Amino acid sequence: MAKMMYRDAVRLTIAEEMERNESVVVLGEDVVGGMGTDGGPEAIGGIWSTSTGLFDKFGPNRVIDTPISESAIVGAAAGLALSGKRPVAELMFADFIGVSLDQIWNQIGKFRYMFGGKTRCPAIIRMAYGGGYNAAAQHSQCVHQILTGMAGLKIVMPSTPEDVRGLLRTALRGDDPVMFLEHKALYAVEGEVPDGDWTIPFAHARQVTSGEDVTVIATGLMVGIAEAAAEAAAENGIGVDLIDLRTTSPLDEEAILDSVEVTGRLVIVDEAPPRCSLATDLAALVANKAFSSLKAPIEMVTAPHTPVPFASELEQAYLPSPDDVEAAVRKTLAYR
Amino acid sequence: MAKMMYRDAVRLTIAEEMERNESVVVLGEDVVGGMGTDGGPEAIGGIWSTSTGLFDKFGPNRVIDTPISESAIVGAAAGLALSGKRPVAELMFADFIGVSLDQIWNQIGKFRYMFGGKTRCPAIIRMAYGGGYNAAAQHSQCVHQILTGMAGLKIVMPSTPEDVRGLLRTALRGDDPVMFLEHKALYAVEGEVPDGDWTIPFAHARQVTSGEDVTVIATGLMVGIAEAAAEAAAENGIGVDLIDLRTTSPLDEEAILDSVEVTGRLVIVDEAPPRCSLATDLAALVANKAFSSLKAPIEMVTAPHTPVPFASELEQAYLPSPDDVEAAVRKTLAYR
Amino acid sequence: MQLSRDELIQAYRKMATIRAFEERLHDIIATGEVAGFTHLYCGQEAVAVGVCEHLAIEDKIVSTHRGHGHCLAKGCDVTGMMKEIWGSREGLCKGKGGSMHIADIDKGMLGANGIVGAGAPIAVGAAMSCKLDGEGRVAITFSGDGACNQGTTFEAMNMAVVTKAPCIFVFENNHYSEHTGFEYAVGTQKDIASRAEAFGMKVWRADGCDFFAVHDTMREILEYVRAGNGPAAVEFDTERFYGHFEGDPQNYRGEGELDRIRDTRDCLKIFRQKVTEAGLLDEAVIDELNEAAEADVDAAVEASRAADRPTAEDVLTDVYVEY
Amino acid sequence: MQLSRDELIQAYRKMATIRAFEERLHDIIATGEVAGFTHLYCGQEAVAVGVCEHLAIEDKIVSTHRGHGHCLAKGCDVTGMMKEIWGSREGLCKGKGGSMHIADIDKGMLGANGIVGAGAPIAVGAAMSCKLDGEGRVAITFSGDGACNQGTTFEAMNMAVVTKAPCIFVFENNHYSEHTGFEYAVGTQKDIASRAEAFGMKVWRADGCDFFAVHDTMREILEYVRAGNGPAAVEFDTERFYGHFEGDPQNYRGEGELDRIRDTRDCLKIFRQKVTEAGLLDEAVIDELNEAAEADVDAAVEASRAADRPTAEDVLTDVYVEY
Ligand SMILES: Cc1ncc(C[n+]2csc(CCOP(=O)(O)OP(=O)(O)O)c2C)c(N)n1
Ligand SMILES: Cc1ncc(C[n+]2csc(CCOP(=O)(O)OP(=O)(O)O)c2C)c(N)n1
Ligand SMILES: [Mg+2]
Ligand SMILES: [Mg+2]
Repeated sequence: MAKMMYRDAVRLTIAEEMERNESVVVLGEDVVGGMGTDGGPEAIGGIWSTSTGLFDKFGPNRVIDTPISESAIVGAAAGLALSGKRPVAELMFADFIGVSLDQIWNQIGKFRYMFGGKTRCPAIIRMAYGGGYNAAAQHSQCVHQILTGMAGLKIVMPSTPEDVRGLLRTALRGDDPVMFLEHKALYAVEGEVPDGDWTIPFAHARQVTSGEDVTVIATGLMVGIAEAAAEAAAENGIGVDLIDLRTTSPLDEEAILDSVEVTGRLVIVDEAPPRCSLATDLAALVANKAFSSLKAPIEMVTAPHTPVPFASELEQAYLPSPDDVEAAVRKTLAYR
Repeated sequence: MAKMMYRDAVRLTIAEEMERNESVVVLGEDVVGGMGTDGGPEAIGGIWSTSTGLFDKFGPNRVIDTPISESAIVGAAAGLALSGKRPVAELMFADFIGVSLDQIWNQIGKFRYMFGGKTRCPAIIRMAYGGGYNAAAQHSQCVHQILTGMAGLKIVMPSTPEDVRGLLRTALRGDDPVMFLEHKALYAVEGEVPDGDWTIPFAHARQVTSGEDVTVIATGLMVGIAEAAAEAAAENGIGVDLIDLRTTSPLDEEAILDSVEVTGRLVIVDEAPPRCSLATDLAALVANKAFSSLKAPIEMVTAPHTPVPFASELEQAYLPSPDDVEAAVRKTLAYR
Repeated sequence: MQLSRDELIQAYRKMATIRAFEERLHDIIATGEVAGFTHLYCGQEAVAVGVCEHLAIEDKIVSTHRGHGHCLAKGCDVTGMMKEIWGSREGLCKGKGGSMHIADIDKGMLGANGIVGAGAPIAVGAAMSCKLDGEGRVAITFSGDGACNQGTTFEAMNMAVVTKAPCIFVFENNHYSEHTGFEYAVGTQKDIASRAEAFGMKVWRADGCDFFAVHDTMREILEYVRAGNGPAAVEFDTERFYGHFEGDPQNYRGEGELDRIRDTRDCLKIFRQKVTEAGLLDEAVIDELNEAAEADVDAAVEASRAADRPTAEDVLTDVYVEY
Repeated sequence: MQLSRDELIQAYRKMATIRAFEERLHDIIATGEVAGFTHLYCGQEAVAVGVCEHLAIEDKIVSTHRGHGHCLAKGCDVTGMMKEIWGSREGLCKGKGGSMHIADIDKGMLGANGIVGAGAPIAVGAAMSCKLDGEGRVAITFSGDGACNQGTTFEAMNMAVVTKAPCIFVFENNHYSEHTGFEYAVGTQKDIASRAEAFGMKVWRADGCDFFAVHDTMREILEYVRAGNGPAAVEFDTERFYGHFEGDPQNYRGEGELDRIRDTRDCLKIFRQKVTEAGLLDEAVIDELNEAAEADVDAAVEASRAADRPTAEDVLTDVYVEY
């Protein structure tokens, strides 16, 4: 067991896999940083410090600073992966899928299918997502709702340092493209991480709290928000079965359906806006496959249908809070 | 009343609005076509023939051929709209939002909010979407599931020449950005269109067939598919309340909820793949707001979680068919 | 130097205002009183002001993540901006946009932009609009040396040439994009202007730390573009005094680099030296202008502290004109 | 002409195969037997073959929507390709990709591509991989004159220069992007090569209708790139004989333009004339090669007609390695 920050879990895992497998290469803007230097303290290792030290250890051929050209970054990852390498590309902010979506959606995600199953494209695209930093409309967004619907991609949303370790290892050892979504408000969060070389398979949800009254589903930063609500509910004698999905594609349908079968009540917490979202995706799944278990309307706690605002008061109101989740839990329980 | 094709409804409406309002300008790849000529027969007016004749009539300042630079096309539309013009930009295929999403999502859709409500950005982005033409994975996609979740945008999906007329007029006279999604398999479809200067407001669904047994919701090409299924069902004495949403954002929630209140059974037909889709969006709406009316699991007829395949046999299997819809209708009716 | 005394005073006053605004923000952000990603423009004032002094309200500009200077130079209200950065409901954008999204359409300021490279195509559209209006107006896009590697910037340059849009691409080469050196990230390792030239534009180059070089160059460019010759580009060599964003320790700078540029490349010092040596303005006038700028900023900060905060209901407004 | 008789025969045979393949498709598509968006490469054969004759299987290419020629030149199986275009389950991509998405990774053919400009960044990645392997391999991206206006193409060029990736940007200037003329859409109105040069690359230019010009130029380029000098670019002036896609009536062509290019710019005719005049190959040999190519295509068509069709279950496979 070691205590480490979420960001360190990212960095350590990449470093270890680079050691294990020389086909792993890292690229992105400022992943070295301080160019013109020979590494050392000037090499900041990315603005999230998720690649600090990699350049000094693995050199310029495997840790590659790029210009501000996200399409070319993701495209280069695609070409590296088609050529048998395992690129780990960083989009500094998830919002930048806006300038690189074609390479993610129409290239990386589709090669295997378009080419009749005759290739593998194990490109990992890491990106920092989410709100809470007064970074406003273009630097605070969730993108899992956009990416999850895209066939060919796998979408990972770790909520703890431990999950970063286990899921990133799986991503780096698998043969499919993975969008690895790191919440920027989690980077400095610390957690215990078991030693050893273990992995967490995809589509393997984590039960965060167990209870028989309401099922709550969350991902990423929302897991902590939901957990706070679950704890408050527990004090009022309400048992929350809190599920952290860990990956949204593939999806652990079984964990969801099994839980709803017991509770009959569902609250979904999603940091993204409400339309065509993961929240609606899960609600639809349950309304289709666990309808007979349902005892109450499905509640969704999401951001509103607006861009992410700048001012703290606005952003706090925008983001789902433990109070919002608790209210939804109470609402579903009140339904008879 | 005049009979006209869907593509002509697009072209005529743009021409009329250009006449009415000199701030309307058209831009896109080959919207003139045959460059180097002075118009006339060489000017093809777009590969969908949706701008044929505009160049001859309105000249090079208002009908602008562009290089293959979709980000710059949409970006230019953004700049034109912020400057008080009403650009109608064409993305030749909806799939090309992949190379222009930032300008759609992070710029056009967000200006008004980010700028505190102090601007209008009435940019219309037209795009040809959908399958059925053996155009394979990168030229056959639906994008409404991606765009509908993006706050600030309005999403229009006309299914008939009449609706093209009424909705495009509304788009061109409104003050918000509109993504106007034209299904390529509908371009050659003919329909009766009333004369005169009438419009169809957004969030105003159309009841295609009425019935009290099952609610079916569809958009675009799927309306015809669902209608065929509804007719077949009617022969078996099943009454289908078929709703054509016309716009997915804003959404006519009332039409949906009112119908489900009556039928208690819902089938959603969506040409897009299943995850984080419009189908799930509508299912979630109903599972939340009309739960007490629901008598059966919500059924969704969608494309599978795969890219669009090339071969006819594959594409036919990929796309929702009247048989698929009928099966879903029967399934929901069989549930007790 | 073809400027009148009043024009000189106005130009310096604007530069001084930007400087005072940014230095104050630097101090305040360090205390934690103001939140968000803030990119300070200090050091580059001569570019924003040298460009915008030529513009009318009807000319448009599109800015970047480092937009305060452009906004102030184009005439945005100092207090309105400060309130916006403070996240106040009284801010220029009601606290919804913040530092990276300040806009003032009525002033021809079409927005700062958090997405590197996104401004250039928007400016081309604004320029197309100017062309349609036929009144000799232009649109200007500011881009950094880093932004010049983004595909949108290239597309925009070609599109402007093809459509003969009166668009001016102003590249501010401050030698760094975040922590990465210009010589590393721009393949030519030479300049940005020759890339712009390869798209078929006439280009200029000038010292961006010398207000007069900027101003003279822009006069030429504007004459050329307003005459209907299509777009143009210019590269200004300039310097960024603070970190990429507030909080950046700037480890990547060479030894003594910051001291050197502060010493020899400060556009305010250079301006002062030139006008006093030429006997155009007294030291005392310059000092007064600095003080006036500080006073403006004092007032703006005070007003921002006292200003209304937004409420939860405000989240939902201003998404659509009608929905 | 430093080529042996065998090499000449092989090169012509490939060009003839592409020609026969495309002309046959043209006829068949007109009957409606084959569906989909098909873009024929006829007229440009000298480029694909002149480039690929230098390559080993370990060298990679990335192609475009007009990809049949590149595929065949890089060694994709004629019948496998025809079956793919036919939408057969036995096709190179099991009928899932079709004309615009043919790939054969084992042959170093990383895919045709339906998105204009998408191939260039992918090729840079493949070139980075070659550089990592350190065995002197290269990656080549083919782009049209239209594709050279897409932001991704520009980003890729700069990225290749910055990372010193052994990537070769082959621009096939056939004067049209769909219905739009090169002189209109490319701002410089001059060429593509000088834009590439402005990104910091060494560039070449040659006649793309002369196999020998292409082949000689590529020899130089490959020497330069394999030696570790980073990327390079080349512009080949070439001609497209058929419409942009099948069904395009080509109204935009000048009067007599098609007859003229068919007459004077046919790379097969030019090859034939050069080798026969130089006494390197007989007319009879050339005729035989043409016949052999036709026979291959006959066989491919026959096999495609008889080949297995995909079934509904096939839709769901090949999305992931494991899900
Ligand atoms: C598309 C995109 N990529 C990356 C970023 C992150 N980012 C913000 S500013 C910046 C550097 C910009 O450099 P430059 O254009 O030289 O402007 P400067 O900061 O020097 O003013 C980067 C990489 C972004 N905001 N948008
Ligand atoms: C991003 C994108 N935009 C537009 C298209 C539609 N399109 C397909 S080919 C083509 C023209 C390409 O011209 P060029 O690059 O010169 O290649 P050529 O067709 O001449 O071989 C266009 C506009 C596309 N496929 N992808
Ligand atoms: Mg810079
Ligand atoms: Mg071409």
